[in-house]
Amino acid sequence: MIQVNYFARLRELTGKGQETLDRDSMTVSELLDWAESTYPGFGADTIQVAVNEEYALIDDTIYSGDVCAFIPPVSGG
Amino acid sequence: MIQVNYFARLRELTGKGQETLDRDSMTVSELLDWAESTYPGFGADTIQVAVNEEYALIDDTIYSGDVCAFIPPVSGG
Amino acid sequence: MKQYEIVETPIDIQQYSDYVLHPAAGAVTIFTGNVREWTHGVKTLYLAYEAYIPMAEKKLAEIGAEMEAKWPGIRVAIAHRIGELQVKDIAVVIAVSSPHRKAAYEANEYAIDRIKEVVPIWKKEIWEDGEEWIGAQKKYPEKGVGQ
Amino acid sequence: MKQYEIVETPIDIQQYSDYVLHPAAGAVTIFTGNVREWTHGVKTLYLAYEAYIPMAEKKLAEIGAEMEAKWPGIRVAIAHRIGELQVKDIAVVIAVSSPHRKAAYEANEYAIDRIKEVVPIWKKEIWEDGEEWIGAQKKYPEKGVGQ
Repeated sequence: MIQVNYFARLRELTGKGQETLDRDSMTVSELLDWAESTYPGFGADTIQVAVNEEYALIDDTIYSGDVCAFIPPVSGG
Repeated sequence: MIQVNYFARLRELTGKGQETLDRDSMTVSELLDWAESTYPGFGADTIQVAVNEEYALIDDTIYSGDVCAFIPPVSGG
Repeated sequence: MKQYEIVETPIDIQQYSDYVLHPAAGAVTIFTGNVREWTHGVKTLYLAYEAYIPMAEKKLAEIGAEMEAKWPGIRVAIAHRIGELQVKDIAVVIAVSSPHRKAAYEANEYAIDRIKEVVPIWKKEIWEDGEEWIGAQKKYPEKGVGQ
Repeated sequence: MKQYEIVETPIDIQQYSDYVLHPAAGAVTIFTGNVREWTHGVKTLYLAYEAYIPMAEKKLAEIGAEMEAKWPGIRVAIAHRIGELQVKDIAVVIAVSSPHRKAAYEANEYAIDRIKEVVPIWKKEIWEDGEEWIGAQKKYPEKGVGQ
């Protein structure tokens, strides 16, 4: 199981704060493709993925038990 | 009468905070020369003079009624 | 308080200043980012901030570590508030102490620049006639240029 | 409090921050200069500050006016404490607000540089084995290059 978290615009778009995917492993790229096809308007090409609270690269692999988060463009400060 | 004020090292050197000079007018340069000869170790060449709370130039004239201050190198902040 | 924290209540700058001050510090700089009433000609009613809290606090601590490496001898504390903020409220405070002032200014400005780049915090502007999540669009970073 | 003032009691940074903050300000920078325990390897017991008070307050206000001319839209407040100050005490506080942060940093740093140049305030360091009035020696400025 891979946990994914949604924030800000994505939390409102998906209507949820988090969910779990029943996968053993997938790449960051695959996760973004899944999100884009599951949630029209997700805007995957503007979003970064954090895996276990660290920014991941597009080819990194995510494993069951990892906690992921979709990070839309940040605007703190 | 010209009033002169002493601060910091100069206040300690002269042993006074202020005094008055019985003059109708004098230049800043003359005032510094007077101080140097009156108070050995005054160090007039490192000191600026303020006239009526504004830095004066070395050739400026001071008149009776003006309030002067000797300004040793500042060290605020 | 924690040295690097996300908070949900009003920010008191004094405690962050106190935190970084010590006998070898000759200078303290404090930056606060405050809610502005007008942005690009549109009147803000209030802002809503949201964070991925554990990662945000971790990233704030990483920024602090970057700063201490670049400017040895400084001490840092950073807090960002989330939730609904009204005009004039403090969204972020950065406190930096240093033996000498130059590093305190430079490190402080570095911190706010980095916060705006990498800390997972989001701001929604709420106006009289609408609202929008703010954030500069950008492409996924290539390998090796990750943040 | 006054916008530009010499004070004889401990400085509370909050009131200067409050003074400069307003609904169009998105950023506030606060600088404090604090008494350091060690300077050039010598342990400071305490500092004694003295000012030519009316001229010092006038010069602080002039510095504020210079800043507002260079960085339109900022608001400024400056206070300097005199008398005996202990290690960690605040000697000077500079608060600057600005619509955007860059000006708030730049103007604040400009202020402390100018204070150290032109404001008639003097610092005496008192150590265990002596004391000295501090101040960089310099020659009388030539006509036209006055401060």
